[in-house]
Amino acid sequence: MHVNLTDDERAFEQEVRAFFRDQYPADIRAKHNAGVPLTRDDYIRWQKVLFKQGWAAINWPVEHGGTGWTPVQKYIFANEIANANAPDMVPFGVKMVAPIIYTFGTEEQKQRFLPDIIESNVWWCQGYSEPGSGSDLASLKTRADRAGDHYVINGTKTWTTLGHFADWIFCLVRTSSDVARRQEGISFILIDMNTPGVSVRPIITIEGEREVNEVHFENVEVPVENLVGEEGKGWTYGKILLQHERTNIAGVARSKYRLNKLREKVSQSVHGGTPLIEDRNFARKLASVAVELTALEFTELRTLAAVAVGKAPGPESSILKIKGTELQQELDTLFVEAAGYYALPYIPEQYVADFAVDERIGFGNETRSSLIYFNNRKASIYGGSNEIQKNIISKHVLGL
Amino acid sequence: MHVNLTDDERAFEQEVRAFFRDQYPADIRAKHNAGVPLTRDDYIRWQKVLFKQGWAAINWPVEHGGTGWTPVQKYIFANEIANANAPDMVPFGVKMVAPIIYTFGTEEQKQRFLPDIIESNVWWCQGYSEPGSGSDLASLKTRADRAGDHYVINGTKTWTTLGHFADWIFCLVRTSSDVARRQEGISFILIDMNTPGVSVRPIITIEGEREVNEVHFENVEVPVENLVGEEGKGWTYGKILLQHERTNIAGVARSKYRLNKLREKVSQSVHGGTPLIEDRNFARKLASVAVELTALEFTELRTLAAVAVGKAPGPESSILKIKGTELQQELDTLFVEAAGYYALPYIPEQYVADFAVDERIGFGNETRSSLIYFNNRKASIYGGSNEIQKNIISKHVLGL
Amino acid sequence: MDFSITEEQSMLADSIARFIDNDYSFDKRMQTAESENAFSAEVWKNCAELGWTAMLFEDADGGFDGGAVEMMLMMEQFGRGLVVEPFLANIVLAGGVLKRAASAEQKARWLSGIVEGSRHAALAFAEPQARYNFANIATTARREGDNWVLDGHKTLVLNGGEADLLVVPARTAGDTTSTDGISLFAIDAATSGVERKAFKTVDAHGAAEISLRNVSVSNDALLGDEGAGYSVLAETIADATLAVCAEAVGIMRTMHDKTVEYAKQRVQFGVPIGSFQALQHRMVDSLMACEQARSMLLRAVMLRDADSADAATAISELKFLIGTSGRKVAQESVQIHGGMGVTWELDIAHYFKRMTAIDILFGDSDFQLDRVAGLN
Amino acid sequence: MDFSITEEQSMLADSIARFIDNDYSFDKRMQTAESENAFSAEVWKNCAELGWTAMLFEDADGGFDGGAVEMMLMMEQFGRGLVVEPFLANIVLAGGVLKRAASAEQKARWLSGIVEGSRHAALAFAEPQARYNFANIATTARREGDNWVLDGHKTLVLNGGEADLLVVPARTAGDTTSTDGISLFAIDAATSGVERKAFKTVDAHGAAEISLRNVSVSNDALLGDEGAGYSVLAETIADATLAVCAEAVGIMRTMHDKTVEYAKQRVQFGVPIGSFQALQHRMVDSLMACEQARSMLLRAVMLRDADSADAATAISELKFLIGTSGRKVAQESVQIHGGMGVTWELDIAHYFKRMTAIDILFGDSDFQLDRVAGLN
Repeated sequence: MHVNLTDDERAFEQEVRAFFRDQYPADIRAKHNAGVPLTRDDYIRWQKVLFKQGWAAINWPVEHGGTGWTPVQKYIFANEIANANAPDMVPFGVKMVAPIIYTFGTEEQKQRFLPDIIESNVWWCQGYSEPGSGSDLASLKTRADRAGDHYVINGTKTWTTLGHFADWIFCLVRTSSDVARRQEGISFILIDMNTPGVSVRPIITIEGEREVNEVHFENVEVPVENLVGEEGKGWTYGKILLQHERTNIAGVARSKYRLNKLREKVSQSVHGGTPLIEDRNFARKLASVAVELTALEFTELRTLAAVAVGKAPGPESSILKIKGTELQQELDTLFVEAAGYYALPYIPEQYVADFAVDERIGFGNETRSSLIYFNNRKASIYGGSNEIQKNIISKHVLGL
Repeated sequence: MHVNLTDDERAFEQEVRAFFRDQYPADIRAKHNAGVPLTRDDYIRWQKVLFKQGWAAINWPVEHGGTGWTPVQKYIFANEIANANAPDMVPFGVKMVAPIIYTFGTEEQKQRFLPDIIESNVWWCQGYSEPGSGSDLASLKTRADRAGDHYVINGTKTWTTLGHFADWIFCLVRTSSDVARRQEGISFILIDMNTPGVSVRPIITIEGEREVNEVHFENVEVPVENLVGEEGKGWTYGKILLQHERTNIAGVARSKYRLNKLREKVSQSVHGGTPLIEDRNFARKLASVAVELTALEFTELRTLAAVAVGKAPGPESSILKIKGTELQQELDTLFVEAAGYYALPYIPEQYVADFAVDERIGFGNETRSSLIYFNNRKASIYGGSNEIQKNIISKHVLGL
Repeated sequence: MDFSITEEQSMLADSIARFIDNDYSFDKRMQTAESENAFSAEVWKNCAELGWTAMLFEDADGGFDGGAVEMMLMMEQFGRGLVVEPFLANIVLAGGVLKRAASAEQKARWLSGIVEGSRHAALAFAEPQARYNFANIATTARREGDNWVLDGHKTLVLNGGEADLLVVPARTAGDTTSTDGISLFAIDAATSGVERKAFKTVDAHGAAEISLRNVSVSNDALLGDEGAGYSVLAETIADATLAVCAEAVGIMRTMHDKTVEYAKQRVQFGVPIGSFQALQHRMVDSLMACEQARSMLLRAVMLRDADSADAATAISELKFLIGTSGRKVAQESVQIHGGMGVTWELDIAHYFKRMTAIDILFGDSDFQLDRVAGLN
Repeated sequence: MDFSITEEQSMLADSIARFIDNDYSFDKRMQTAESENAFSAEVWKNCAELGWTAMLFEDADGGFDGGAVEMMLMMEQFGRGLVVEPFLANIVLAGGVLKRAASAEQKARWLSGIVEGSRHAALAFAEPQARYNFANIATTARREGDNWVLDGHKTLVLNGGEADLLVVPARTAGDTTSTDGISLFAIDAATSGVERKAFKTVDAHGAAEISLRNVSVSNDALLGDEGAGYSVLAETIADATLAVCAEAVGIMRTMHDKTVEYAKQRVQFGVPIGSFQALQHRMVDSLMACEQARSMLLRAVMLRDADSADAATAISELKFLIGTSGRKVAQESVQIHGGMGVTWELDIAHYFKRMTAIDILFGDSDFQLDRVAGLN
């Protein structure tokens, strides 16, 4: 039992750090650090840099372009990308649909879709939730009716993140209602968003930005070859997908980065006032979150180690999701508390590229803290709400 | 809307305060303050003083010897008895069985039982819970089979507080299993504990003391005239009983007294060390509990005021039970924290009357703090666990 | 000891409740909130005509002698309706200083318009370096001949963009955090040297950052005695704190009720989510938090109206409780609403943001608890 | 980065686990706990024969070179079995000071017996005025000719009643809270002037209050250099803190497992109470607390064995986490057990009391968090 990195791992750490220092485009870095939303092109340009480096699809099988990294290497990469405050790959293509395609898709589908995903030529989005189907996903109603060599899709998907940037969407759809278990009528299908009948409506979230969408399907004709795997097996694929992307689910590395930023911030005087860290109570809260976060980091490492020796991560990773999002949200509130009155101004125009922060008036990124706090209340809701995660643990871990 | 007491109420406050100053026996006061368990005789002697004063049965109808006090008077009395650290009337007779008897009993039963209760001539205990029936009281199995002019009782009651002091026990028993709702087969019956077949077995609680008991009934013959009200209506009576004793359920006055004692204690230096109150974090915790307690005091006052204008207290009083016990237990933990290492010695003999506290060795009542903490974990369990209270509020207040 | 309210008081509460229900729908509120200055002149006119702007002022000042009870009843309703109009800034803050410190002449000149609802004013109580200590004032006022010249920077001036009258605490003596040497000035917002950057807050209230550079005003701009402004400021901030707490209690209760309602309607797994015990117990916790907050509010209000020496501490205790339990109730409401809870289109999100702002205003729960524990 | 343990280590853990399962039933444990001195000579003999008393000492001292990992594996099992025998007091505390500070000659005289399990010893690390600061030492040692004379009072000396050897930190220089000027002495408990009041703790461990009045010992009672005892004391307390945290993790996990099991068996309203979602989610919270605690324990152990400079802080972080989440897990276990949870006859009550004691030992969670935040 030991906590040290091997020499090879240290060398790897240096290599990754150097990459982010030298290859992460300065203009994107500046925007991202300032909290300015990135454009579609920003994302794609950055992701193509990652692809060029061979790091676009870390968890893919090597034959499809994956890295074959050890859990520790993945852990190191997660820390370095967080410390560089560089964006992760947008997950819907590389982390979500791709594993389904290379696991259950046909040879033809693999050749047709995987290269464009890893090269960021095609932007994917997710079509799972529906207005009436949130926690109870299996109740989804979007229909795919077979008509000759195509399906006709009708229905509505919601909470589609960055759907307004997407070229393709992968959906769980109902191909049959006449089944014993409603899960059995669900299929996994790929849809070109340029197909007639597909429309995207923005959903503005609590903080006032457009991040998610509603996607409507009205008699959308999709060729049968866009079905992945067997008809009626979509639910199984979907669940495997959820079990797939385990690394980094807790966002520990990002939270560690934010915690350090916060500590820096409160250690400085704001406008000539007393540094907040000198408030013993705030110092204790900061220390307390740091402890929980360190513990979670090691809980994640234990999970990774277990996976490395062949044990399935299993439902324990629900613990990572719950604790990880709880800690993210605790950090969110500490940032708001640190900002004090400067958490209150709502100045969206400050976050478009050409807005110069008026230092004399004194608005810095403090004003961003409340918007992040508001927006990130979603963290305990999406990806299977924390209540659902607790149900999963209760049933599959505790056997209750 | 105003917060002041009237002149009459102030005068009443003085009267009550004087009573506890002058009439509360010094020897009992000393024992009780030292945390020495009172004997059966101590209780009875003190309760007879209260009876002599006319304050033994505060909430009884005046015709039976009650006080007819206003809610504010009852509030004042609760504060004064707490500030005198004098014991309340043992509740089982005067607060629990008596209301059932004077509400549903026959004239004969009233004359036979009530005087001995208010005069503390007869000690009562409660026979509700059973080993298999805790939260789910209606599943109780103790049987009362009619045989001529008496019932034959068989079964076991548990958590019978001070049952080893008691002369009589009031029980919920099953007089019929052949009913639509199991609640309908339950009757309310009074049993002389000297009847052959009644045996009492001690249950030692977590802190090592005897407070509760198991009471066994083996072919115990009870005359039918000991049945209160109608056969099969016991459940209704029992529920009314639970709704009856609302005042003081939260124990706010006692908690206020303890909070003040704790503040005194931590404001002094222990063995020449720094007073704990100078620890900002402890001071904040103390202040935080004080705020919640003050809020609960006013929640209780609001309930009393509502009752005074004829509104039934109803399920809201479950809030008092939950919050009140939560705060008691928070106080318990603060006492333990304040005691530090002195919470750890377990010296039962210190709490029998003739044990002299060895001041040089330094054990004061600190060592009592952990025993109280351990024992009082029961507070969130008995009287309908706090989980059951939440179910009640959810159903009857929120309509969920 | 009496929790009942008078006939007049309940009529006041009812009239505002009716206004909220009939004339202040969520859609209408959002139109106002999303408008340029987050403020409806029509609504404000309405408030004036119904006598609400005058309610909290003395008869002598053209008011209706309302006290803490009246303020509570109004603010609770404003909370329920998520009212964005600047009642707090005009009436409780700016009006609060003027009614306490202004001379008859100054009242005639500045206060009357506020009482009538025709004048917009703001109290610049916060400075960037001060965090929540309103005695921490770096803005200076120095005599220059018969005039006063002010220099400094004020942050988060509520209604500061709309206001034509600015009430400005400035330091005429003592060091930055001293409670002595604070003087209060009434300044026309148009005075040269006053620079305002108006903006909306996250909860859609109007505010501004204001910098003062060589702002010269005549001696009759001084409200009350030179250097004696702290107690007036403290009294006014205490009132304002009590006001936002009453608003918060209205919001907490509304969020809780809407959440319970949603839980009864929203079906998942074939049953209303309100049938899940884990959610039930959490909603019960929220209910208890609402009741505890209301109890503490009533206590603070009664002590305030009784001019009790404990009133100031009682208000800090209340604000602490609101800050902690209000945040919890708000977070639970959003969580139980699921994805819908974090959408702009649902009112829950906007109640949530207002609750967040209220925790911060006049000092968050940590700040208040230090005050309660006598640590600052 | 490697979480796996060696063959030998897993054999050690298994052997203790078997001992707990086969020879240390709860009933047997309670007989010992309720006996006069809360201690079974037979069990202790067993610990010695199986080499457990020697495990954590160096080969040179007759030990098996065990480190933090071995200590963790042993203490976790002792926690699971609620073992009352004085492993902590003899091996980790008294033995910990001796192995670090004693000369070869002193080791031969005092340590060997501890390693072999034949000698009982105690470390008097606490004083009444000190609360949890073990550098706060008022007990004095002054030279008198070739001897040292000690005066003072020690509180909660674990195993202090059983011990025939007392390891006593005393002040030879500096003021009461100074880390300089602390010297360590090995004193025969029978020395005149040593007065002991032995008692049991609430969690059924043996302890004593000890007062020293003109206790005169020869110079070879001094362990290590005069005045340089603090670092030895700090290292030893750090080890002991880590040890009780490992024990706590064993207890937390055991309480959690027993509670889940009980929830599956206990039927109310016609169903197992484990089917109630509100309880399910709370048991999940407890599981998460157990996992987080174990993670933090493994980290502290690895850093300790790596002689990392962060080890001391890591142990305080761990103790803070254990103190808070351990208390929660224990309280939830009792609550879910209902009335049975607060009875002497059920093991849950005794796990609960041990968890409470562990939170206090060597500084509670508040004390530890101040250390972590650099506030004390």
